Amino acid sequence: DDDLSVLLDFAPWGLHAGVHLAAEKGWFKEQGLNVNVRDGRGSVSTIQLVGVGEADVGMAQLGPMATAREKSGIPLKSIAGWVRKGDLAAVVDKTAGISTIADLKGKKLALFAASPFLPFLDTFLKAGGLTRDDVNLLYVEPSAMMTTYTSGQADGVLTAGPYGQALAERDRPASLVLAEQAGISYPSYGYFSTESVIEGKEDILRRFLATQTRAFQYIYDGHVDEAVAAIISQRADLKLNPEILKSQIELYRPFFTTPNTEGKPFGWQSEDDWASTIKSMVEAGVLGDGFKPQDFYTNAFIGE
Amino acid sequence: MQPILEVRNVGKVYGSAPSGVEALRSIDLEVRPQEFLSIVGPSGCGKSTLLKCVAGLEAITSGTIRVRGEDISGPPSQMGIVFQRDLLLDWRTILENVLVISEFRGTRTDELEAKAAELLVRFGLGDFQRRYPWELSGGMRQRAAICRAILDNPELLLMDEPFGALDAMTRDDLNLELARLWQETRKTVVFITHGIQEAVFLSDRVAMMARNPGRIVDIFEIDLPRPRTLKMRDSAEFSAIVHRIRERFADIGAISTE
Amino acid sequence: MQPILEVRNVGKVYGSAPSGVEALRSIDLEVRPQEFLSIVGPSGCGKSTLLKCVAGLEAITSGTIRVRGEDISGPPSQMGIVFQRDLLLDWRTILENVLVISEFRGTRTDELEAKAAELLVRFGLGDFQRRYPWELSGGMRQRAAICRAILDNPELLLMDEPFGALDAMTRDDLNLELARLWQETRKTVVFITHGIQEAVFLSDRVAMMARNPGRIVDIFEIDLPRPRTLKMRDSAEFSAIVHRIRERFADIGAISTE
Amino acid sequence: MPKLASSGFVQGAGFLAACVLLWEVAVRLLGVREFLFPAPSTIIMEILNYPGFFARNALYTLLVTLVGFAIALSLGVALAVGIVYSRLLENTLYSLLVALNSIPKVALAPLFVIWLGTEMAPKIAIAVTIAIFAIVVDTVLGLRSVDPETLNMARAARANEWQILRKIRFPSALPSLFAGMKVAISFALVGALVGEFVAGSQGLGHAILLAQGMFDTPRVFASIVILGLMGTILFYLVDALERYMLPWHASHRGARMAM
Amino acid sequence: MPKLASSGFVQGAGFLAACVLLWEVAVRLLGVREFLFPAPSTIIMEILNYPGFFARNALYTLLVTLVGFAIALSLGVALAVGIVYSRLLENTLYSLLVALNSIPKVALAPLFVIWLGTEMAPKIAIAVTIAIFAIVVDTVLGLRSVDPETLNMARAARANEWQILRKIRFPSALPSLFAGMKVAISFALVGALVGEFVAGSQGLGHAILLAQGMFDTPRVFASIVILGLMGTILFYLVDALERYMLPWHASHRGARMAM
Ligand SMILES: Nc1ncnc2c1ncn2[C@@H]1O[C@H](COP(=O)(O)OP(=O)(O)OP(=O)(O)O)[C@@H](O)[C@H]1O
Ligand SMILES: Nc1ncnc2c1ncn2[C@@H]1O[C@H](COP(=O)(O)OP(=O)(O)OP(=O)(O)O)[C@@H](O)[C@H]1O
Ligand SMILES: [Mg+2]
Ligand SMILES: [Mg+2]
Repeated sequence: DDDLSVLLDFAPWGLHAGVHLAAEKGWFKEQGLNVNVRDGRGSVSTIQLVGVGEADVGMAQLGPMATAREKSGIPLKSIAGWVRKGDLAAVVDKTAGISTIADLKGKKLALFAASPFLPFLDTFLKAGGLTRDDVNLLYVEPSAMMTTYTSGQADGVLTAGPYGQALAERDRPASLVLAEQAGISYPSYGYFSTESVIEGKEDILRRFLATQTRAFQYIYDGHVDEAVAAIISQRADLKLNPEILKSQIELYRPFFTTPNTEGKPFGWQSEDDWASTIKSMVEAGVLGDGFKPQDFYTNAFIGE
Repeated sequence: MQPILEVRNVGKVYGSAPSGVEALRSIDLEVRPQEFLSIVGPSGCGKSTLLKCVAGLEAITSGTIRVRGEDISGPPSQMGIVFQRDLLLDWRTILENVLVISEFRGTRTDELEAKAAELLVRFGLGDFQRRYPWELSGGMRQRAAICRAILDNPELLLMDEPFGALDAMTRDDLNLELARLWQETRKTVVFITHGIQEAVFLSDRVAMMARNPGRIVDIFEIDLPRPRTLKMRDSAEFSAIVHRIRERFADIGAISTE
Repeated sequence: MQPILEVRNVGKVYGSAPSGVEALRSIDLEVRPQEFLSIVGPSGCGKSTLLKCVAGLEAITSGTIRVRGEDISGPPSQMGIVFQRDLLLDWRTILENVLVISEFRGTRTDELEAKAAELLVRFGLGDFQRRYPWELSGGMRQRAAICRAILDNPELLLMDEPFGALDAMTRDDLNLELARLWQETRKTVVFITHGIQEAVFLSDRVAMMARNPGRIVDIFEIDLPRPRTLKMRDSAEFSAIVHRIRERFADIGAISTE
Repeated sequence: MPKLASSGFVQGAGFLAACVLLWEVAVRLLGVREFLFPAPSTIIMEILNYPGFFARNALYTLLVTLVGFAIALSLGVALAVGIVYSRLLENTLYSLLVALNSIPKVALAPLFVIWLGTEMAPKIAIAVTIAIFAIVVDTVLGLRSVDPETLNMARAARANEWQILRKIRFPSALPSLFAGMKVAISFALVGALVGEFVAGSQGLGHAILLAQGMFDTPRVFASIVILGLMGTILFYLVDALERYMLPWHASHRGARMAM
Repeated sequence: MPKLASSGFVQGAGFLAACVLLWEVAVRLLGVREFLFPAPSTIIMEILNYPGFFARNALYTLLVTLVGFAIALSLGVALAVGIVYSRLLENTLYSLLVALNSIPKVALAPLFVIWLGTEMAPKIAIAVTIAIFAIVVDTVLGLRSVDPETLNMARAARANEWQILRKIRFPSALPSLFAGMKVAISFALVGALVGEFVAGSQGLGHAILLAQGMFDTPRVFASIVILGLMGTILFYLVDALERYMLPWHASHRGARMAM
């Protein structure tokens, strides 16, 4: 069998369903693949480790990957975009009547200092006619972020929206104010590799991604429960909470397509989306000038 | 006259059977106010132990100890003590070491400091007031410890071989100094020594201890006139007493008895 | 005969000017092999300092010290030393303490252990072999330290007031023991004491030191016959020598000179 | 002050029980939200429901802790000896150690993974780096605090430095070394945990991360409680070893004396 | 072994320079990816380019460290005294402290934030909880190691416990306390940093997180280097204070003696 190592972004959560379901169903075997899936310690660390060759494929937020490509000089490239619509959002109380950015005025918002949201914050607030002085920012550790919100210390959390929403559901149901409202286009979770892996393992990657497109298609075709079961079975013994996993998968459903990818298979990325992403990122100062969309992604592995 | 110190049937065992050491057995002793009592006895017979018990520093296993008519529970007031080791505090200069007890008593004043400095001069440590203990010779350290014990003019003075580390001359000087001090202030002194001459020279009575177990075997009255002079030591009377005590000492035997 | 130990014009200053203490000034001394030399002198005159210099433990400020004809650089071999403080190791039993030096020398054997046990018995510590130092009286600790120094039969034995903490009887016993040891093994001994009688009894020569600065003022030859007995101490000859040394001691003065 | 070990144990246990009770009552009465700070009963139930899970992870963490501690101890003592004997080492390695100790290990996470992988090695490395510091500092103090006259005694017998080290300096440094070990065993546990945060898929640290990701506060606290217990037990084991090995030291003599 | 402070400094600096050079050469020759482990020259440039930024954040972290250290010192010494004098406190508070020290503070992040907010308080609290342990353990050892006969000397003079504590136990515990302080100052810095990871918007910890989010490795390492320097300087300040305050202690006497 052909070996492939995959480094996920974090401890198991809903979007890991792709790899775990494929493993569970034996699809890797079918493709003659021997896939080694490891959990990660955050997008940043996963991007760094894939960048230096510690794993062939990483799963992380693709925005930071783009930043990393510029900063490191290592040609990182996305090979599949799952959450193609930007998911950065303010997670706020469902009952607080906050629906626009302007409504955030005077609110206490928790965020993580290394969060990709931070560079976009000014653009985000400006769209609601606000500045940083109009809100109260609490920088906290990721593990404390949702707790500050659910315990009422903060009115909202700036994070990957559906991810946070799913966690908050039980204790303080939330709704989202998406960064998209401010015209921010920032792609979320996807798979990426270095160009050398892409060239060297082209065929293996193609077979691997075939299983993944198929997996997500299968999941959203009404097999969410099966996906949850697959995660739990692959990470047996971790006492994962099926409800949270399930709502994470379900809440991410609408983020799997953008207007530009309508009708395309899961994983396929649009040049226009990336072009506006680059624009947003340059504006936010997290990317320099002179990048083309093709620098950051390839659809070579995703069938039309 | 009521004794200032009464030791009744005191026993002391260190540790517990079977490995315990019986350091003292049925000690009986009375010390009258203003008396100078010496204790002599072979090494390891329990002299230091007895002194520590009297000072309220070691719990006794049996018997009672009274100071000024009261059972002791801890160190009695108005007591000064010179230990066998000098026990100077490393982090204090000699002068500060001498003054530490007055700090405990809350009696430290500029006056007392001057007195301490003066005392140090009398004990030949004038130039060493601002030195640290480890810069002094063994005998000098011991002298500093004596100054510390007597600075505050205690009513009851317990001394455990205070002159052990001193040469004969210095010792003579300090013997005289101590005799004079006693003559002037009439303290009660319990004085452990291994010098029989010294004991006779200084004391009203000399108690002799034997060991295994530690006990008092004899008490000698020293009827020599006061104040005493160094010359007296050459007198026949003096020699006779010393000789008598030595004989007795030889009876109880030193090392060989063990 | 070549001296085993030569001290030539040795000076020692602790610390540096202006607060330095001149502990020794131009000391000249020769010790012949198998000689028993005592050093007497007032407290603080530099006896311990001189011994430490000879032992190669303190750097000298000027002059030279030779042992067996060679300039010393550190402690010479075949030397035993008894310090003024007992310096027993808290974590070792008495027997183990006595054996520690043989461990350094790599000479520890079952035989030597038996010899150590026997030595302890001779020094009245037979019952205390397995005790820890803090369970012993002051004199017992000092005796243990002596056992430690002599167990390995050193050729050159340096002793700093080894009997300071002992009663007269024990002291006499140990004086005899030491004289016998010397007679048997003919070690070279440098012996610091504050007992003039003791010095005369034991020695071939007695060096007298004075202080401020520490220096040798006189050396007395002791022509008494060997082996010596305790009875000799009562002889007129003995008393005369002791008397002469005492006089000289009185000349240089003890405390009052300061 | 006679101190009976058994009465001490009773007191300790009583205090613990009182704390737990107070906590339970506080949570119930004040209505503290369980997702923030669960009641002891919840935590105990959590442990009882998954004994195998906690046992397995605790054992893993314990293993890392003990290996890390053992390495920190041997390396730390060796380093301390070097520092005491060599001014060069003192000026170089000691300073480097001090600097390293001030660096947050979490910030170096990717380096640890790359250099040491994701298995036990990086965790042990972190445990060692955190634990070694107290050992070195306390051992250096102990080795240096020997009475100079006692050193003279040994030198006079021409003991070589190695003998002096073994027979004089080291035994007299033991009380200090044990103080260092008590601090170190506790920090070795923290280090093992930090290591598990940085990488890997086993141990209580990993369990805490996962539980946090799943918002499973009872499990987070169950792990924390187990950690606290482990730390306490390890500490008192070192303490017991000290009492056993150093009966001669002033701080323990009381136990063998009448007063 | 005469030890000259100046030669020590030269050695230390030389060693540091050698390390930096080696690192630079290694990075350039071995082609270590700068992205993970930048060359010293890159780091130095980073610091020189943003001196104000680093100074501001370092000062903030320093402030937290010093306040945390001061609290840990006073609280720790007070606790140690309590533990030495009260068997009850030893069985209760000491064990609690041991247990608390075994818990990774990061795992309690949510509680810190909720109870203490996101300003300076939680950071100081974390610095204190991490630093206090070594102080308590070492001070307890020091207070207990007093020569029993010296205690007798004071008792015979009817010194009360408070006087014995101040004039006997405490001075003789100082060398041990200083060893504890050296460990503690280093851990106070780590604690301040962990605190900044947990919450807050200032300090080198925050700077590291921000830079990590932006893949700005030079900045991460610049912060780490500054932390290492700060830790070293703080440590040697405590060391200097010790030499100044304890000239009488055996470990420092050498400096004043001929040999
Ligand atoms: N702390 C202790 N623990 C156990 N035994 C002890 C302790 N202190 C003294 N002893 C024992 O008690 C006995 C008497 O000791 P003590 O110190 O009273 O003798 P001493 O008469 O003062 O002797 P010296 O003249 O040698 O000082 C000795 O056998 C000694 O071993
Ligand atoms: N480590 C030291 N540092 C500074 N000065 C010292 C030191 N050791 C001794 N001295 C000084 O050197 C002088 C001689 O001391 P030494 O110990 O040699 O006297 P000694 O003759 O042995 O006295 P004693 O009979 O009292 O033991 C004294 O004035 C003492 O203060
Ligand atoms: Mg005694
Ligand atoms: Mg001397």
